Amino acid sequence: MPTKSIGEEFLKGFWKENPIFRQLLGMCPTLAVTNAMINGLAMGLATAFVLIFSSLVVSSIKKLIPSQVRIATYIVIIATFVTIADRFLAAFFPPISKNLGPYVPLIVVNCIILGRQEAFSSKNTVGRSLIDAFGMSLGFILGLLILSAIREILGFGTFFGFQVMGQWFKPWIIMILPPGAFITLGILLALALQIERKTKARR
Amino acid sequence: MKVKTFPHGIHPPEIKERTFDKAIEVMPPPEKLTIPLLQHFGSPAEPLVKKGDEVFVGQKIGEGTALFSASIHSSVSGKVLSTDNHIHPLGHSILAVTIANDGEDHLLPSLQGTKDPFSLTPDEIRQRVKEAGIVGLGGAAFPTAVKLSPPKDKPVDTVIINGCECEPLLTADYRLMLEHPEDILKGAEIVRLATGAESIIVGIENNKKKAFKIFQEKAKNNAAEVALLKTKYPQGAEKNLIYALLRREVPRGGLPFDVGVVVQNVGTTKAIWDAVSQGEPLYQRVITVSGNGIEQPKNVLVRIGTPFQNVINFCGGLKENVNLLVMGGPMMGVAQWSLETPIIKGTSGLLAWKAPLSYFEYSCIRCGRCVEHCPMGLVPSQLMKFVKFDNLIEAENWGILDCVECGSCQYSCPAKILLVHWIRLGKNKIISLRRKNKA
Amino acid sequence: MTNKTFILQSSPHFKDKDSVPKIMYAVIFSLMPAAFASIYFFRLKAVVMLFSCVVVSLATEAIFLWLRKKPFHSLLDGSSVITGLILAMTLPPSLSLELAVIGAAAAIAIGKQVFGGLGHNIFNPALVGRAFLQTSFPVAMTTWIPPVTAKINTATYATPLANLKFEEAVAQGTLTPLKDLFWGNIGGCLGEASAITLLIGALYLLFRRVIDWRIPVGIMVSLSAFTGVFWLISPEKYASPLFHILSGGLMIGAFFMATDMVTSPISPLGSWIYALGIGLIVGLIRLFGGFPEGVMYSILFMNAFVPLLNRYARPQILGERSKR
Amino acid sequence: MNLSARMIAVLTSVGLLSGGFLSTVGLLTKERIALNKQKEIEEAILAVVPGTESSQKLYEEKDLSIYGGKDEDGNLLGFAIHASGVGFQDKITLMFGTNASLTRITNLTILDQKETPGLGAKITDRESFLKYWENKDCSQPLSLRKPPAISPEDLSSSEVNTITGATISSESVLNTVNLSLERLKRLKTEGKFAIEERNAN
Repeated sequence: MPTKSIGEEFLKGFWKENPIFRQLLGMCPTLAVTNAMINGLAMGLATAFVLIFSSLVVSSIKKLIPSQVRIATYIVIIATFVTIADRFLAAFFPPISKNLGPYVPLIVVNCIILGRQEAFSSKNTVGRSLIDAFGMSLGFILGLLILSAIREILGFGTFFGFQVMGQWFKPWIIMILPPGAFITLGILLALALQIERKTKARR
Repeated sequence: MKVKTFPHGIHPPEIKERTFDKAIEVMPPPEKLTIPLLQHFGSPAEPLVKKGDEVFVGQKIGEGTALFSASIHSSVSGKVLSTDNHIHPLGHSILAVTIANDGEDHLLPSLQGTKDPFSLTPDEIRQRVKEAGIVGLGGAAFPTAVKLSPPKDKPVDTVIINGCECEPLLTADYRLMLEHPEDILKGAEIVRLATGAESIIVGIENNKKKAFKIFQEKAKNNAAEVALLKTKYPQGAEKNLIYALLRREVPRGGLPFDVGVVVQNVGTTKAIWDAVSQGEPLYQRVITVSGNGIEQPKNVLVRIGTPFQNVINFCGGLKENVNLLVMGGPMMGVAQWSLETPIIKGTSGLLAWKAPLSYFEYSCIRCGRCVEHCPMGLVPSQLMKFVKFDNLIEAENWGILDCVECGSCQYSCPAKILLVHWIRLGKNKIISLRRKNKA
Repeated sequence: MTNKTFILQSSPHFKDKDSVPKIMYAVIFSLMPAAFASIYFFRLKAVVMLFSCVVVSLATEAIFLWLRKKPFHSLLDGSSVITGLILAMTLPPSLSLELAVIGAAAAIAIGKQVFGGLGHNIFNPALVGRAFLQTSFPVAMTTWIPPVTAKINTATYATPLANLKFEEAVAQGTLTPLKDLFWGNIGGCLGEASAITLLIGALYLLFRRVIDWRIPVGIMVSLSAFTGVFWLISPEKYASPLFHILSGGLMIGAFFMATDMVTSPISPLGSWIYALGIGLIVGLIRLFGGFPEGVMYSILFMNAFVPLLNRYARPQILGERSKR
Repeated sequence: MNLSARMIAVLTSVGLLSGGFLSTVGLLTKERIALNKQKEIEEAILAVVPGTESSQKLYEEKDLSIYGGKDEDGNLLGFAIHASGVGFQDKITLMFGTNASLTRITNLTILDQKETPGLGAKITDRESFLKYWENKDCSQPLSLRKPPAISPEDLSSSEVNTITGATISSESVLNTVNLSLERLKRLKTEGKFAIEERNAN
């Protein structure tokens, strides 16, 4: 049944099925926490953790779950891992946990995770599901990092907290506010679409 | 005197002075004419003659059998050369009768008038009007006999005689009003008798003061009211005219009958009088030949079927740089591409000038001028967008079918968008879709 | 005369002389008195600001037209000049030039071109640019200097409205006199310096029928009504409606920004609702909001309703107006 | 096994497993999370009442908690007041310290705020705002200097500086401080918390 090679399965999350730029999934954390790269990275890692472990669990017990209650089961599984991630961050990285605020618990409703369970893990082997989850997670982290890099550089003049813009630079505060998130995401989506069109035309 | 008018509308340059004071000249019929068998709103007439037949002036050569149809008559005496498809002013090719003029102008002997036209019954009047093949001469060419038959449940109380001639350049109706006011008023009386109406109102725009004075004078004997209207386009559009004069609104998709009104153009009214009193069918009409591309602008009485070329030659020919030839007025007239095309009953003017080849079309800046000027209260810019994106359902909801294509929106559009063109396209699409659904 | 060729076109065959560029240049022309007033009050700084905003607007427009492979006609239609001009006139004279440049680029790029260029934008581009700057550089956008002609020697200076809002100017009796508001000589954005020059330009536009008279009238009526009620109740606490009309960006907003054809409703009823809404929100923000001035946000806010107004406040079709 | 039984079985077991798992995780992290919170407060107290070795919660009500800071001998150094008030956007939570006689504000820190970045959010910035709060006379309510003074020397001992363009945020900090000080003074005169006695112990 699987038509893709292992490599393709892994790489699709980076571009072809990138959750942010191609599937427009997980917009809530994407827009909310990308005002600094450290937040973006933390959110990406937390999501990755939840996605990978949920995929692992779901794909290994997929035969047991009756299809009528599959969504409920997935949500319980996802919620479990989300709570673990949330508690872990609160216990060991309190400043990040404070910055991310309610968005860590909100990973429960992140469409990427439920979407992958429904679309992939429930139909594929454990191995493939893990590869898929890793690819998707890395794609998501990549997207968050691109977005937060642009916003942090323009909004604070820093890159991962290091000053990169000179003294002359006046930070664009709008970039770390919600409008900045929408504007940046919009421009990135337009660029992604343009690149996709170009590559398609070349093919 | 209070000047009546309707809301919205535009005031384009009038440019009527070229032919304003030129009396109607009778143009001798040409050697060969082509009379199309469709010169009205509705189905084409059935040909009654064939190649080689001898015909008289006023002889019926096409029979209008359908309800929305009108008979066609020969406008010269002579020999039928062919009945074949020929260029029609409205674009497509239509069956037409070509007649070689023998120069004798033999009138059909059987044509006869009525001694006392006012004693005729409504049915007799309608019969005579139908026989004479009269259609609305304002431009729409709606069969007049139909217009004279109000349905039983919609009694008519007012006859409006439309002397607005709101299109720029055109003066044919004005000259007719100056030169034949009595015939027009008598014709109006006939219309009143035929429809059973109580009153007659003649509406004249206030740039035609002279005609207004004459009518006021003459109307004293006829008990017709003469009303002065503001010079504004489209004052002569049926629904707007009714609103201006009577403050009555013709319901959407309705006819003037719905508000108890019949509107007749002055030219049509005169034709009705001629048909009823002399038995003369509609085989000639007055047109304005004007525009700065015409050497000698004139008001001309021409025979139906005369090719444009002959009419223009009669008016001194075209100037060198002319590139636009329009049948009708500049606002609603149809651009023509051939000088072979014949004059038809609905031709109110023949205009020629040099037009710019094209305008740069900007995107709509939503200035709202089309909305401000639309006499029907539509939103032309939005209709244009709906048609452009093929959203015909919305276009219909927004009243695209109520558009009378007067051109006020496109005239006033600063972005030079072809609004009327898009609306026309949308209307055609909707109507053909409806036909398809019915079939 | 044989074989003459004619062009075929659909009716009408007449066209009004007015065109999009003519309308746009009329607006530019009408902004000139206010532009010269700002140059008089703020000297070289105003010249530099006006000039650079216009140039950057044009340049951004050109770049986008080139990227989108569109004809360069719309560069010459004057609309981007207006955007640059109006943006410059809504900026504080103390603003540094590079921020003005960012604002002008943002105005054209995210205010106009991302929507598809002239005629397709939802929000007034100049105001989008200004909102971008206001959010990005709030301090720079709220630091005012007095005009050169006013002989005041302070580094910072409160606008009449900031004075009213934060200094309890009515109670203190330090409210800016109406005379100064009307003739000029007050602190504020470049284009807010003098009401009379804006009025002259606006009268020209009204006379040329470029702008819809309903919009400025509606804004002023609803703002006067709203602020008037509070003024009548306690004149020792609130400023008079006339003060509100003459101060801040209301004049330039009501005559030149709210009336932007693209982002204002097309039907008369829609224009009334739109204008009354703007006036009301300006009043609300000025009296009870966190900012001293609310013209920009209220216009942007009502801009968002224009598509709805165009749909639901459209004129009645002849035949529906009255039932016989 | 029929379908509904299987559904119940699967959901129950998944629920039970995850419940068990979570309670373990909760137990493991609970202590640490509480400790983090404690540490945050303690650090803040140390910042506003310098020299504190141990602290004690003396009073608590909605939006106001009062801590006493003591040196190693148990002498009361001052109070640390943890208070919240309405800012421009959302609640501002701050902590400020006073001396033991409640006549002098030693320091101020902002713990939590959602003010406009770059504008109101400058209340967390020591250079542009907080440094103007160090060592202020608070026997009378403090007042705000408008327009802001250029250097701290220009301010009188009971005046604090405004942030340019963020009058509302500055004002709300001032109000929170003034209100909680007033409350604290009243509580003290009413003898709602007997520091001296505890001190004696």
